[in-house]
Amino acid sequence: MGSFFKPVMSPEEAVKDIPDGATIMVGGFNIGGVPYTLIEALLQHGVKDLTLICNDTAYEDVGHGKLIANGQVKKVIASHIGLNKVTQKLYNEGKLDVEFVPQGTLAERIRAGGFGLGGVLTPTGLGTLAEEGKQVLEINGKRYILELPLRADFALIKAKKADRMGNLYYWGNARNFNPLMAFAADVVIAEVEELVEVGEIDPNDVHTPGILVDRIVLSRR
Amino acid sequence: MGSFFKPVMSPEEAVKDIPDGATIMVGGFNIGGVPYTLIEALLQHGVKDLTLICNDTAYEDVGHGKLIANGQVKKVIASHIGLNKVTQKLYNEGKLDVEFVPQGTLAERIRAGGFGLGGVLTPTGLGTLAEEGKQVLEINGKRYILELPLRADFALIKAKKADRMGNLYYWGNARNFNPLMAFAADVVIAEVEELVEVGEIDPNDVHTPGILVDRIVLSRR
Amino acid sequence: MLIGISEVEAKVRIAKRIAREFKDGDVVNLGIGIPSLVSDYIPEGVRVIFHTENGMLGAGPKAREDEGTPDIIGAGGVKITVLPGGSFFSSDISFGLIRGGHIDVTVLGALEVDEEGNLANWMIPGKLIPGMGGAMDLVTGARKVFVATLHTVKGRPKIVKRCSLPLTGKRVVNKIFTELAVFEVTPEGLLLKEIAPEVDVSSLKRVTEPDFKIEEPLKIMEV
Amino acid sequence: MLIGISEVEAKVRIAKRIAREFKDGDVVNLGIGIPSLVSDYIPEGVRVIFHTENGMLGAGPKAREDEGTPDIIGAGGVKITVLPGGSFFSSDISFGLIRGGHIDVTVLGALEVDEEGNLANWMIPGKLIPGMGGAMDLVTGARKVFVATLHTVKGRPKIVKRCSLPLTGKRVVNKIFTELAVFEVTPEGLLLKEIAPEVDVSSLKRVTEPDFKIEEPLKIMEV
Repeated sequence: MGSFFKPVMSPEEAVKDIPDGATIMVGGFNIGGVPYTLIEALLQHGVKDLTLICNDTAYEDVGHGKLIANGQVKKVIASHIGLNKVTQKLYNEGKLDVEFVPQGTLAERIRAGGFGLGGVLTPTGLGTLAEEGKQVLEINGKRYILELPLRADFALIKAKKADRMGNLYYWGNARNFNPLMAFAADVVIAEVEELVEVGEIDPNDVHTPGILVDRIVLSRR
Repeated sequence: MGSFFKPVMSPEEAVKDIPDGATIMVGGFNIGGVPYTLIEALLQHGVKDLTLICNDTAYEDVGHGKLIANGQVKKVIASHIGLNKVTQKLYNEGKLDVEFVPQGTLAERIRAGGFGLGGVLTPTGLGTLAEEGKQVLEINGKRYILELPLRADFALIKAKKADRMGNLYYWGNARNFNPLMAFAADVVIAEVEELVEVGEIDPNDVHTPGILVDRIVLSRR
Repeated sequence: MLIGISEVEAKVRIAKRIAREFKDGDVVNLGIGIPSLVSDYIPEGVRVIFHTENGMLGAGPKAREDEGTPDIIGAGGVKITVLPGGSFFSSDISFGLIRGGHIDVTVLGALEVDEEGNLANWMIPGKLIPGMGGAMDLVTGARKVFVATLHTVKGRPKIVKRCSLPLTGKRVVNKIFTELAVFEVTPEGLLLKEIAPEVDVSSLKRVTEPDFKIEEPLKIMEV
Repeated sequence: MLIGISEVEAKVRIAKRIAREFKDGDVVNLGIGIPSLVSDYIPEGVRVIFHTENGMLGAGPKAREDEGTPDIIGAGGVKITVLPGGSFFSSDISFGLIRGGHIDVTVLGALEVDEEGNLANWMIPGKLIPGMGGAMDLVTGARKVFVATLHTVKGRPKIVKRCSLPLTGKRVVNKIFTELAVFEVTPEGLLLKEIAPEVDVSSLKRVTEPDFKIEEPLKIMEV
């Protein structure tokens, strides 16, 4: 799957092979757990026509919200866009495709994509627009929407610490979608605040096993 | 859902309302993460006709394997019974019902039961006996078995530490099924080696939030 | 406002009233808007455990300006604190708690709420489209769903016969709290449980679209 | 034994041969029986990360008698150690790693394995019924599935034309390692890749039920 130790790269180097049209997952919820440094590198990089899978599109001038404001995104799959005025504007103007996914369903769809499961059966969204166009199964007398797995070409995630084997430790509720996305992309790029030696993160405290991580980048802020 | 602090009980007190015919989940894998003290109390209690959901039936003279040897179990839902000679014998004689579930499917079924999901869509078991009698869905050109959620009346789980609010901390690979079962039963009884004050377990290190735990019991060994 | 209190006062009244609904040990998720005020008014002696859907139990008050971190935020993005006995977890676990019925109460705002307990609070087509965030999971999974809303906005009732906006959830609301009244949603429609001291039933009917039954004896809302 | 080595020597030979298959950084799950021996023979300089399905990466050697704990065990129940850089996790995560394709290789034993890559190793109806444990997930999810088996047991070939026992997985096996040979399972059936120095192809055919193709040039197995 990869090397024993994971390469520590500059943000520019880490994102440079993300091609136009790629599907990327970006960790975070509002201002927490967002890989800000990787996003800045993507803005510099200028890659276009991205499909962006994220909980929310942050703010037009914060985090991955900037990618939308910068015209680099053609489609968003998210649970919330309300704080990014540009996302809302472009969507209302028909210039940006937005697939709204209930937040818990989004988490499970990403997990299913990374866990080799065929889909998610959830009661969330029954009787709403979230049900439209989807298969509904009746199981033991209750109805569940079949939601499909999500995967990405690249996942850009953020943790507090990494060791050289790529083991990640998160802190606070900045954990959110990051550990799920680490399972669900072909290439996983982890931005971390601190790089420690192998053995410094207690095996009991590893939230994302290093075997899932392909590249490590240190946060610039 | 319960009180702010969780009652600390004797093992006998904690299991005494488990009635004949109850479905119970028991945490553990082989010798690790098994709530031995609670099992001893159940043996004393003498409750009968249990349906036992567990990864494996341990050994005939170890842990919940003893419940089978003691004739207290009518049905087992497990991935492995090979180390408990009594389970194998009773099953071969038609005196014990055993539902075999692939281990990863068992984990997901318990999780689905506790997470409010309608089922699990897994490729595991396709083309084997594990597929028999089950609905198979074709999704994006691949086939997946629909496996149903599992829930129990009581979950007997084992952790390293608890605080008085029921927050649990596991250690090593004794974690296994325990955190999943904590979501999937009406009454969750946690056996722990150590009881600490609220605040002593770092919020970042809580593996099972206390709101899922109903009763705390200290290990006797 | 119908009763001569400011919008802020009305919101605080609603938050205070809802805050008195909880039992010691209840696990509660608060939405943004009026619901986010509720935590300031929990009565002494009642220990409520607040859940935030981004992955936390034991959410505490707002962090001090110099102490906050983006690593601990509320669902609205405000830097908050964690109380002793709290916990952090990933989003799948957070919504496992929600969908699996492990949260006692969620309090949510409304664009519209109707007599069947339908709730619309995530989009106005072509205009305001924030998205559902965690709200669809919350109304589906929480054991009780409370709606906190001003009774009217620009003179128009928020409690309607049938929601016209896209729904967040169908037949999911248990109670509705406004500055004027407390309603329970029953299989037969709305039941008025409490009325504000400043209004009578007939004036309440004028600002409430659907008919409602009245509990006897009708309680006067503590304000 | 066909070639005058003991059963133990045969098993060690298989384990050693498989141990040479791995690349530095490979993530490997070993089943019980012969597979469990493989970790003792990993060549110097190749750092394999061992996964145990009960919830661990970085599984190390057996614990010393006085140091082991039931809190860190291998899939067979033996008290083991954890290496620096290892991690512990719950069973759903462990099988997410397996089913999701994050494990490079699994090595499993066999009751029967056939030319289509079908594997039977979890039950003999009415007799031995251990259950599938994690094996069905492993053969479904691991990127490569290796079977480690004695070539014959009581004179009967373990590699058969078609498995007669209940399957663990259908068309899942990539390679078969015995003390006599290494086969690859291809869409056209078995391909002999290596042969033990003590045997020739015609004697190998006598103890192998299905026909097989022979790779040219045929390698002599390093023993």
